[in-house]
Amino acid sequence: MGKNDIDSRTKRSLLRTMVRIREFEDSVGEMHLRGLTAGSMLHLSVGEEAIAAGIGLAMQEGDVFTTHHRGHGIFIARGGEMNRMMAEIFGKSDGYCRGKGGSMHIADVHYGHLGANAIVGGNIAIAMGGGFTQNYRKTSNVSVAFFGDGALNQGVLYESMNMAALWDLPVMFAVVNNQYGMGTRIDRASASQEFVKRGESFGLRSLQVDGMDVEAVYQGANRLFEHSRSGKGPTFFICDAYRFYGHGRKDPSPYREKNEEKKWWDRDPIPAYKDTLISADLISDADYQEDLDAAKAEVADAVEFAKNSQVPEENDLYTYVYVDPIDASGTIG
Amino acid sequence: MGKNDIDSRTKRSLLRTMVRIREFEDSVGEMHLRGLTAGSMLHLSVGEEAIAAGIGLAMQEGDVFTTHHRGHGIFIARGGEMNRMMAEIFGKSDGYCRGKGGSMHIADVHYGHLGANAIVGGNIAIAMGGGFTQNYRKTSNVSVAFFGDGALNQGVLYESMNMAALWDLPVMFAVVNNQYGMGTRIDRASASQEFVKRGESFGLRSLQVDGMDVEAVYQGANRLFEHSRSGKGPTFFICDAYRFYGHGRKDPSPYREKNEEKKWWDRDPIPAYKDTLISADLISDADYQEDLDAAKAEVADAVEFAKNSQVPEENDLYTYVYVDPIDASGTIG
Amino acid sequence: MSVMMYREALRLALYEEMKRDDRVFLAGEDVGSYGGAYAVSRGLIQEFGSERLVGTPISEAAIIGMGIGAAMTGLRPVVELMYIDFVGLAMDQIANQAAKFRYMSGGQLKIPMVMRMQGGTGRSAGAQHSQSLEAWLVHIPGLRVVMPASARDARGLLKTAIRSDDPVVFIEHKGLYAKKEEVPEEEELVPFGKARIARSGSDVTLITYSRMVYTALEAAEEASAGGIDVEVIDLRTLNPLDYHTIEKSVRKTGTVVVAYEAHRNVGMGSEISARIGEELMDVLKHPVVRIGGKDVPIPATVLEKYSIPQKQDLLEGIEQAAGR
Amino acid sequence: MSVMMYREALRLALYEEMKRDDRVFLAGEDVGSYGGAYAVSRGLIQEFGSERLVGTPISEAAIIGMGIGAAMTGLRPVVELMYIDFVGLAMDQIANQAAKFRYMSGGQLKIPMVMRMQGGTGRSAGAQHSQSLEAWLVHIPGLRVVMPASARDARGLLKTAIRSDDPVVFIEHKGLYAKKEEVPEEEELVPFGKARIARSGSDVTLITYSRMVYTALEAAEEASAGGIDVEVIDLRTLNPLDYHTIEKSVRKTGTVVVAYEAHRNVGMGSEISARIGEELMDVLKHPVVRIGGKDVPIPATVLEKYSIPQKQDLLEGIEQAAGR
Ligand SMILES: Cc1ncc(C[n+]2csc(CCOP(=O)(O)OP(=O)(O)O)c2C)c(N)n1
Ligand SMILES: Cc1ncc(C[n+]2csc(CCOP(=O)(O)OP(=O)(O)O)c2C)c(N)n1
Ligand SMILES: [Mg+2]
Ligand SMILES: [Mg+2]
Repeated sequence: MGKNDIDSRTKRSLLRTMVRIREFEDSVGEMHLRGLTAGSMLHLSVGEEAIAAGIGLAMQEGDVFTTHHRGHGIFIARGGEMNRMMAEIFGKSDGYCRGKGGSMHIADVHYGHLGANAIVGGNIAIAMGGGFTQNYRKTSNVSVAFFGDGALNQGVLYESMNMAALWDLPVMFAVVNNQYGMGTRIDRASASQEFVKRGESFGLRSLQVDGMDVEAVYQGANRLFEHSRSGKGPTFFICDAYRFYGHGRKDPSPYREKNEEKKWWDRDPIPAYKDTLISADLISDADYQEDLDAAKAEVADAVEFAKNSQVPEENDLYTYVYVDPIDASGTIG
Repeated sequence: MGKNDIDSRTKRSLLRTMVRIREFEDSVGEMHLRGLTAGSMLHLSVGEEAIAAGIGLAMQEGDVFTTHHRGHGIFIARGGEMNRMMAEIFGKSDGYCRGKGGSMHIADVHYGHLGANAIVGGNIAIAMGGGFTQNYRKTSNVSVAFFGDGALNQGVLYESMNMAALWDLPVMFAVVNNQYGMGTRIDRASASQEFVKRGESFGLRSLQVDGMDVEAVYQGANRLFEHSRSGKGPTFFICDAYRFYGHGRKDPSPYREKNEEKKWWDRDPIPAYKDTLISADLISDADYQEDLDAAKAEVADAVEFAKNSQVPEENDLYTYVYVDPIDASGTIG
Repeated sequence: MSVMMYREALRLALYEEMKRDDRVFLAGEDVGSYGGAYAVSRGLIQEFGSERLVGTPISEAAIIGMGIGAAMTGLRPVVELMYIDFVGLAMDQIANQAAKFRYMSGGQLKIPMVMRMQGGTGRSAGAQHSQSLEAWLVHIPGLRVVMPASARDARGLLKTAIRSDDPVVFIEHKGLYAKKEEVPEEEELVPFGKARIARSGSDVTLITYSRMVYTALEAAEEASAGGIDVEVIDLRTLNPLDYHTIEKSVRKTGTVVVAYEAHRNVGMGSEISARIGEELMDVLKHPVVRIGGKDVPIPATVLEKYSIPQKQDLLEGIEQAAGR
Repeated sequence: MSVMMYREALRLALYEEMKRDDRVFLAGEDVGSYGGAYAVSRGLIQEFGSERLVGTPISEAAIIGMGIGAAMTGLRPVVELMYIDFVGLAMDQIANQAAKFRYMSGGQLKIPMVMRMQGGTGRSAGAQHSQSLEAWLVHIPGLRVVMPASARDARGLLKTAIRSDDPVVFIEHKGLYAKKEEVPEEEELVPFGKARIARSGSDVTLITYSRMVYTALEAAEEASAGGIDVEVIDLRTLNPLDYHTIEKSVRKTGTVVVAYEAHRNVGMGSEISARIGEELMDVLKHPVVRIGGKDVPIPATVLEKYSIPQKQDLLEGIEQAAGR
């Protein structure tokens, strides 16, 4: 097997991860339509699973990351526990953020998740700071900032890429390019689409891949991580995919051509990859069915868990504003 | 004479403009050392005159611009009146800003100067907005943002370049690259020096020239303005020069190698260009002397004017906060 | 009079002003064919085209900066930040540039720009999409700050804002867009610096603005059932502040409740309470009661409602102020 | 005790804490070999190297964001904005990210980061280099805000800030760096939330912070010559606010002057005045007198001094409060 070949276990993992994400997202979307989730906002990453799985599986223990507002899939690929995710999205006390964060602010220090972020581009410099620590401590870990194509026009991205390149920080700037920022198609937001050049011009090793091809993403991520883990500095990774649903689950995307949607749906990364693996005899139909059933069961459990979890109480409002207690004489200003 | 040749009148103007700037800057620096200027900050553009003259003379009536904190020279090249500049720097009532702005906030609507800015990068988007108006009104004017190499790492630059390119705005992003941002040499601030690529990757026509060569700057600016005036969109123009004095007039620049300083002083754009023009018989020694004397007289007048102008009074504090008067019942919150 | 939603009233103002003056344009994220995140500008692009309904990239600092430059050179931009929560990305442009350039240039430059943005709770959208950050803006001289509560004021104040030669921060409330109210057919400009007596009363002065006006009116109705007659003042503009109307009412009632949705600490209500305490102590029968949002980030989910004043809180405040 | 300048006291705190804990580092523009715009970190790079004295590009948002990420992953960053006036470039990172992530993550993440910045007038540096913007920061829950006046507190509070597990905004005053005062030889940590009685007195309570403490002390001396005994409270930390000390003093004197350099409108003084008016009206012999910076951009040049309270203004305020 060549250096860049992917072993069959990993291939099955890539597929399984995508399936788990899809099942979770479909279910959480359904729950949202039924009014069971808290909050008005729910952004699904259906259509982007190959990016989450491909980069997520190329990451290692000790790596850290931040995501944008469309981050469920990425976190699942990094180990996120569906129970606590679902409970958080339901706004419950057993959720990752005890019902304070909701869908857009899930975090889990344990798995290196430094937080999803509802400010477009807001998470990028934070991930760069994670890379600062890794460099300061001379680890061989990496830090990944996941963000959408919309964030390509937030200035803080370029400030962060420059700093990372200046200090050779092990940071990947990973663009989940789903072609739209809300109703704005990428060519109405970015004058030039030569994104690889943008990264290179700041001194980053840069690469663009088909984000519907999970193996291309996985191999690309591995190559780029190798670069960073060996001390050569940051990378810029653009993965092209599509947002199958609307901006929020309820957005019917009237601003998109139905043709365009169909073209991308036809490239759905999951069935294609399943067929590839089965035709290549790397997995059997039964293997796939087993993984699918397990994913469905995991998601169903998560829904039950979330339903049964408690709603936070008024007093919970006041916890976790600060770490340090202030002694009795100091009222909080 | 070929299309890109410069006629001798213009050549003399380029030299004269540089001389006028140098005389002004030397004098204002002297006044600062003598304690006659208001405020603790004074940033001289000595060493950068070829950029101011070269771009300034390529601009036309109706063009607008904004500058960074080191903008005296640029404004002189665009017609700035030394009297009112000097008075402003002295903090006097006859100054451009009636003594409210000081060296770092000089503006003059009449000459299209939308303001010097003390926030690194703060003026860039404003100039882009000037270009928006020119485009909206379908004029063939341009708008120029002048800023230093330090601003190359402010995110708003990239946001602005992208917007300008997206809408084909007639904006020039002009980098007065003097190799340092305060004590930080450019290679300690910018990971990659391939600035032309940065501009190109956002879709801007981009060019880098020797900013000590006034003709190179002038010709480059003309080419780039032609591009914008004909509706082809924004440009990115990097001009390499050197800050002969310190960051502020009183900064002895201990962080710079004396060798390096000498190397650049040896390339002082003024004497070299004078010699070129005289040896080519385009001007005579007497012409030069006449221009120099006129510049000296103009500066001396400005100093007199500034000295004799009144100091603002306490009541002036309250004028020009707002345009619209508020009727008697509304106290200002 | 015709009945329309707050968002429609805003759209009407934009429409009228853009028709009247072709220097006026609207720029912001998804304001064009998408029609704005809260559908305020829906349909306007058909009328005015993409030259004047300018959909921008997600670049808040450059959006405001562009507006400043366009305003300095003779246009009258209306720029939009989708949520006031994003104002932190553009505070340099707003507070250091837009607010100060007229002054710094000694009166040479003017910046007739309206910065529309939208804030407040009500959609459990979490700590980064629910804030009320008007205090930051009112603190900065050189800006005007407008926060309409009613559809009628939304239209009349937006028109005044667009005609103002100063930079105006115009803050809408996400919980009000669908609220229907009467709006005059004929053109109406609502002046800056004039508060509105939303309900007149004689026992307690309740001072508030934006969506909290409705909570205040409900609380006032309930209090009146209990025999406390509450006067509700809708400030409408926070800068200029109509202190004159406040003073008149306080001289009449001698009792004050100030209510606001923003964090309580160093908020607009702090200024109002301070000023009344400083200037009207002699007429106060009871100390000012101040009810603000809690000093915690705003939680997504069900906790959200505890973080901002509810009718019950206002009622208790009214009773406390009235000495019950 | 040894006598040192405010800037040296800050340097001492940085030195001590960096020696004690190798997770502590300083990052900001020109903090390395240049030694900081106000020479606070001068010489430290020789001791700690460029890994821990990190000179950055001019990228304020990324500087703060980098600090947040570094803090979340176990380091203890001290990041510097050269002037508080630049905070508008980074307010999203400060107020939406640093302040909120602990809360939004349900207590999982912590951000032990100090954000040093420097503000105030005194160098006629103009409207974009002279501001006092603490009100913006105190308004946001999740941040601590510290503003030392004395060299001793500068050192002791910076050490406490570095050891705090919360994000702390640490605001120095450009007019104080060269001021010399006694600082103990031994290590000293000054706690958050404890104001300092800078001068005790019995007639008037004068509440202030940062450089205005010195103006207050001068005014107090002059007032005492006229028979008014003024107690000067130096708040030291604005969040947490030591209301306990304020209350005790006001109960004693019954008269209050609040003085601050920031714009008066919706400033820290508004909150203090409001709170005293609301909670201590019964003990007030005279309404609170509030003296803030003028609500105009701060002019460069000679006009600067008129824009902020001078000793004479404080004296008049004291006399007014004392009923003279
Ligand atoms: C700074 C900021 N501006 C605007 C928004 C509103 N907004 C939320 S998501 C979004 C589109 C983002 O597009 P992209 O980055 O491509 O992510 P996607 O939603 O496509 O995954 C916008 C404009 C925001 N949350 N933050
Ligand atoms: C946003 C911002 N950050 C920092 C500063 C402090 N500062 C003033 S000038 C300067 C260096 C700017 O370098 P450059 O842009 O190259 O301009 P130059 O001074 O070299 O002309 C710095 C850091 C500032 N004024 N604004
Ligand atoms: Mg997208
Ligand atoms: Mg420079």
